[in-house]
Amino acid sequence: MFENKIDEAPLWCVVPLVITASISVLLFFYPQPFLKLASLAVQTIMGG
Amino acid sequence: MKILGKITITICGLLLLFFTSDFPDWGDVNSPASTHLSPYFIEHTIEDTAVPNIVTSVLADYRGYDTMFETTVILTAGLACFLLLRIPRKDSIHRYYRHEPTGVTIRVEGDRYPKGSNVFTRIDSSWVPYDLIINFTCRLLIHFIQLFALYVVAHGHHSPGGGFQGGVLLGASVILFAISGNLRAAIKRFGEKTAAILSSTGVFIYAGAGALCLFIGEQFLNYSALGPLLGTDRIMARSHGILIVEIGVAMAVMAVMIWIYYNLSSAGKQDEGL
Amino acid sequence: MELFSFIVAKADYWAYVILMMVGLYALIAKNNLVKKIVGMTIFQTAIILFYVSIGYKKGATIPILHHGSDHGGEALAAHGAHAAAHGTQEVAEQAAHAVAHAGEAAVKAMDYINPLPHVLMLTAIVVGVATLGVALALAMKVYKEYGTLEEDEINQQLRNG
Amino acid sequence: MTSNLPALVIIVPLLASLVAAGAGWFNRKAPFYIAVIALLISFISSVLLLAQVVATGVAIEYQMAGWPAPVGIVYVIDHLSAMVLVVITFVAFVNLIGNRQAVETEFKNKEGAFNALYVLFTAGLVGMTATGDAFNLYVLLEIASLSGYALIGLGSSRAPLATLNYLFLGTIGATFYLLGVGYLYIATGSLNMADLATIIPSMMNSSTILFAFIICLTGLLVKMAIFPVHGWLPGAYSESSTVSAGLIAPLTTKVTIYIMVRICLTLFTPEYTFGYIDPTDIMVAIAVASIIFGSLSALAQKDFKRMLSYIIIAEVGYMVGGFFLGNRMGVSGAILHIVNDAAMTLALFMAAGIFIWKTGDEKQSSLKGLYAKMPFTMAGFTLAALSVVGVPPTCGFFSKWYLISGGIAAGQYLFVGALIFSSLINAVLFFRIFEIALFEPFKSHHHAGDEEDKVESHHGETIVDPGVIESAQQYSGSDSHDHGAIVIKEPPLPMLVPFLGVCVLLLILGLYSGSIVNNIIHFAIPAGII
Amino acid sequence: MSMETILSVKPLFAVLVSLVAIPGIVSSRSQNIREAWTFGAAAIKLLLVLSMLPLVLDGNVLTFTLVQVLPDIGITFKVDAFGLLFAIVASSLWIVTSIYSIGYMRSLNEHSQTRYFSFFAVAISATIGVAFSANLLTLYLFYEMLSLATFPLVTHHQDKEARSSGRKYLFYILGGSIGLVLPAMMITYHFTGTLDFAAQGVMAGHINSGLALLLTVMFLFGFAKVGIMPMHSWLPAAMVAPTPVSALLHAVAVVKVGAFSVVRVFTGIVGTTLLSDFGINGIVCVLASITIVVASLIALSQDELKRRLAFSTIGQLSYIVLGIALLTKSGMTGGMLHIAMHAFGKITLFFCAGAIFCATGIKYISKMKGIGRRMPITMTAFLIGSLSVVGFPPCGGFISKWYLVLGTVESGNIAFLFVLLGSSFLNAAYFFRFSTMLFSAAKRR
Repeated sequence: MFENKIDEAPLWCVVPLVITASISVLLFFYPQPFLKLASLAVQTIMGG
Repeated sequence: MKILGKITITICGLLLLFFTSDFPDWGDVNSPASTHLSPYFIEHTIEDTAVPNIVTSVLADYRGYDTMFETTVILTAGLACFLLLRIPRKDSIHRYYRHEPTGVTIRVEGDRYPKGSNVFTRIDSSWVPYDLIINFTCRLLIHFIQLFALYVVAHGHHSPGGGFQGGVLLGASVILFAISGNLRAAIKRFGEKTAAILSSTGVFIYAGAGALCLFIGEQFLNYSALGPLLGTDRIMARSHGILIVEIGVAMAVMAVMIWIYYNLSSAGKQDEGL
Repeated sequence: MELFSFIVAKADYWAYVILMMVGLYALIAKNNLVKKIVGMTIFQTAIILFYVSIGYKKGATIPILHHGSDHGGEALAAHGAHAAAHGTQEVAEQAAHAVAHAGEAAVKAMDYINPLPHVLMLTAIVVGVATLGVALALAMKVYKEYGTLEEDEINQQLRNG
Repeated sequence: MTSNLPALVIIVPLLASLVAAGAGWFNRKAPFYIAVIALLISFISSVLLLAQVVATGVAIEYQMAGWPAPVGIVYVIDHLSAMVLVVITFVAFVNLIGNRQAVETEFKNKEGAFNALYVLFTAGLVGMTATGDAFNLYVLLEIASLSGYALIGLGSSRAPLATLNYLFLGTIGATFYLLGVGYLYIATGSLNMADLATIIPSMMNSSTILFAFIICLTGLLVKMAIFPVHGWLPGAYSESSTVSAGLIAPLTTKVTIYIMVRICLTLFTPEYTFGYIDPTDIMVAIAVASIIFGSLSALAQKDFKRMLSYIIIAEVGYMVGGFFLGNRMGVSGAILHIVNDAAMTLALFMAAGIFIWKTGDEKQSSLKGLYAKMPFTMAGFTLAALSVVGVPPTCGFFSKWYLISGGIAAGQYLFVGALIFSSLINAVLFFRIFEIALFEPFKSHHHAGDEEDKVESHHGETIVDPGVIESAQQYSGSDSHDHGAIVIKEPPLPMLVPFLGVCVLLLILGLYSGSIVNNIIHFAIPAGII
Repeated sequence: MSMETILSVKPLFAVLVSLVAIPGIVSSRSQNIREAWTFGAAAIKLLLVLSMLPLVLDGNVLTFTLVQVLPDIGITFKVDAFGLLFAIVASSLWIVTSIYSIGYMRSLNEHSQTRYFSFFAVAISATIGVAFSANLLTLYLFYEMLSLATFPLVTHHQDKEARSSGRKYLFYILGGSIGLVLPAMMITYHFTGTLDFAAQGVMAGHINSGLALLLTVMFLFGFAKVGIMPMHSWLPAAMVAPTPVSALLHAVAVVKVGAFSVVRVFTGIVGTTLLSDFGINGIVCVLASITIVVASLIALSQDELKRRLAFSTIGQLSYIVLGIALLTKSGMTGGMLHIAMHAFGKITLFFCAGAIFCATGIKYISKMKGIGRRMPITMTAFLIGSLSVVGFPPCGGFISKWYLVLGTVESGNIAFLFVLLGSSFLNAAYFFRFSTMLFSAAKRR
């Protein structure tokens, strides 16, 4: 049913795909911004 | 629906009867109503307004504001009947004619009948009786009624009477003319337009007099402000103010009564009355 | 006996209650629109009767200050009116002052019935007439629309209209 | 001149209505402009009054005909009445401007009478709000009712019958009120409210005063169409012409509630109403019944204006229940709701006017595709609908806030439940309309190259007004494919601008409800209520 | 770390910037100008939010009162660490989603796109409004605004099916918010006198245990957007919307707002101490875990790709609720982190689903055999996304799940640890069984 040729989705669709996928991988290696925020929030809630 | 009505009525009735237990006795001289406010009116009327008839003075001066809106209520009724009933266009109407010699009444669709002939006279509705006697006596009586009505209006200060009663009498005289004769004759003498304009000018006299006192500087409807205008002192000015106002009321009541009669009797077509 | 005297003392007020109930019943339960209108008028008249009955005082006359009772007053009043007609300032002043003085001594509240309810009821009568006029106008329009004044026939027409 | 402001507020409309009634016979255009100018003057003077009262903080007393309080008739304008004055004159003014075209078409050569009655109705309401005399209030109540009957009577074919029922019930209500004033008079001998307020505490346990309270209240409840006696309202408001419904619907019930507040607080002092009689449980039960009945029957209506009338009955339940909670939150919620509900009902009835102008009939089902055809009107309508439902930024939410917190404070959880229930029902009501208006009949989705559900794109009948195919701005210019031209057909500007103004007002009222409560309603409620 | 509050109007601008863009979007002549408006607004919004990051990072809080609406409650904004975290996620993903929706809308040439983009802008401003709200009233205001803004988006296709799912969407969300949250808010206000989010919660000392439990449950089910089990069925029904909308709904805005509000209420209003003293958190944990397990099971059986993703989102959201309800330091950090991680992971999966639909129009997984060969980039992104959602090392999801596991261990009751691990296993099942199929050889036939 499918011939084996590449027919990707339109460019505008694929670009955001790639961005978000790379961000989620990036977050694994550099979680500092969110981690720092989360721990700061927890600190105010639980710490008090 | 009827049983529900009966039940509510009996309950209301019993409640009302029970609650009369706390009333002062009939005609009791020192009941709260006769001791709290009314002695002031009785004792101070002459001194304040120089009007012997206390009811007229309270009506037009102490509580003059109430009476102004009372007259406005009448005007509202006149405007309401006009708005609801008046049909501007004359659609196809039937006409009643009576053959004079024989007294037979015939109904003609549209107005095909020759106008000129004197054998047939136009009448308002099929049951109008042969009324030479009524016609003549009414024509005679109406003048005296109107004369007496003017007396009632003018002597509101000294005798029971005043704007409303005089106005109704004047209105009744014109309505009597319309009933005894036919509506078109009455409309010819006292047209719908004059009735409408007179009714709003009557109330305008009342409210205008009040507004005049406002412009002169006193509170609204404070007739003593008209003193310098009428060339009298403050107390007599009140009495004259009341008279002016009574005239306005009479005019308004007369015009509205007639206006309502014109609309009601002919269901808005103002063509064939009762 | 105490009950009987109680009833007698208050019996006069019962007249307005009965009249009001008749009016209210007609207004609620009657089928014909014009009968409802008549019921409404009776209902309003009952209130007028109630108000006027408040104002009654035993042995009091109508609230018009009789000129006869204080003779001087009447002459002065006529004189005052006469002077006002001429518009002469100081004569009218003097007359009005005299009248006021005379009035003070003669008028006692006991002699005259309470004028206030009568004034109020003038208004209520006028309101009753106005409402009656509008109600009749509306009834006429209903009759022109449905050809009948009976409420159940009208509802019948509405249901299958 | 400013000392005569209270007189100006009422006298200018009265004189203008007389001139308009007369002018109607000479020139057909003049009455409308006379009425508009009069209402504008009255509005401005009532705003000045409110400013003066709020600034000085003390009530203004104006003695008619120069006679002091118990003898003559006195106008007392305190915070509460000044605020309601502004609401009345604003609603009357905006409704008249917004419907100039409708007035010309529906009241062909009776403009003089119509405009006069319109202004008289407003004058009656203004007088009722400002008066300090119980009997004078009855006379003005009759003026407002009579002109109301006339304005409503001229409408669709069923209008006369509906108005006759309204007249009968209205007269019963007004006469009961008169009887109540009579009982007060026979027991105390005075008619002035302030005077009565000083006498009543001394004769607390007299049965006449108690019965006067009951009969007065019953009369007012009949006039404001609370649940058991609401029969006249739906017929009267939905059969009448939209102009008169736009004037009468937002005002009559609200001003009658104002009178109830005035009587219960100023005439029968709070110690008497809430201390001696304490009618909280009965009245809140009636209010709950009214809310639930109003909301449920609104759900069953097909006709748009009839649905709005049932919503009004529910709103009356809000206010009556809120007031009789007896605590400060509930009473200020009821008073705030007078202002909010008047604005909301005005917006909805003006929207109804525009819908009828657009679709020609009053059925809800005929509102198809209105979002595309007139986006601005529908945006305004959505705002008004959200306000009725009670969504935060709009004013409806905040009066519900006070009512619910008052209900919780007073422990009336049934009332709180009824409020929540009616908000949900309102949400269903209006979203049903949004659905109809959003989903055009000819809309169908194209699946590009999708094998499974090959929905062929049927164009169906493109509903475009045959009479109105002019080169209006192509709304969906930016739409990639056209599926029938969506022609923008907004109502004429004089009809649209006032409507949008009122809808924006709903937002402003919402945001500033806090300041309204703090510096107006707070002073309006006597100290007797904690 | 100075802890003072700075008065600045930035949060208000952040909320308003997309609303200001709407007149521009509506009145733009051509599509490109309209898109330019959207991008401009999105960029400004992100910059505004990021500009507040350094301030918040060193501990201070920005507040701004718009108007004092009620005696002691106003529409006030407060930017604290947790609010900023969610705002950054929302605004960054808005840019990405607008790019994506341009591509998606133009390729399928959808109708009335202007309406789509304007309501899109309203939805995002409402989301940021929820993120920055200082008290429960402001949060409720923007929560309602979001529900109403997303209704036209969900029912974008305006056909029969969209209509019924729109009705269901509103029934659950508006019903929940008016029916449950409003009374609960009022009762709290009545007893405690204030609705501001305080560090230790407002209820302590004012409300007895029975009422606190009732209120907590009302809040939990009232915020129907968090999709706790009985109130979840609007989510799969909303799949009828175009994919960028369901991406926005399920990753960025709607569901996360639900989770965010629940967390805000639990920590700010009910207060952690009250939760633990009255043992309410146990009940919440149980509810959350039931949702996790049941949602993961149903996800297995779904054939339509978007419905499977929807049910997986319901499960993932309950992770956040579970993380918070554990009331342990790392559990809460894990819950908060999961908001961000899950957002990026899940939005990737939805973009892939949309891309597949754009390119081939296939919706059902059973028909996607061997699609990996035809769309390699999309499929690799899909793989990364699913790794992140399941929580495997190379992707961000692992970190938040790691903290969640730590949290369950710290809290001591192991049952929730099993729930976590079991559900991760279920997630792995329904993702990888599916992805292996993608890359297998094309069908012989």
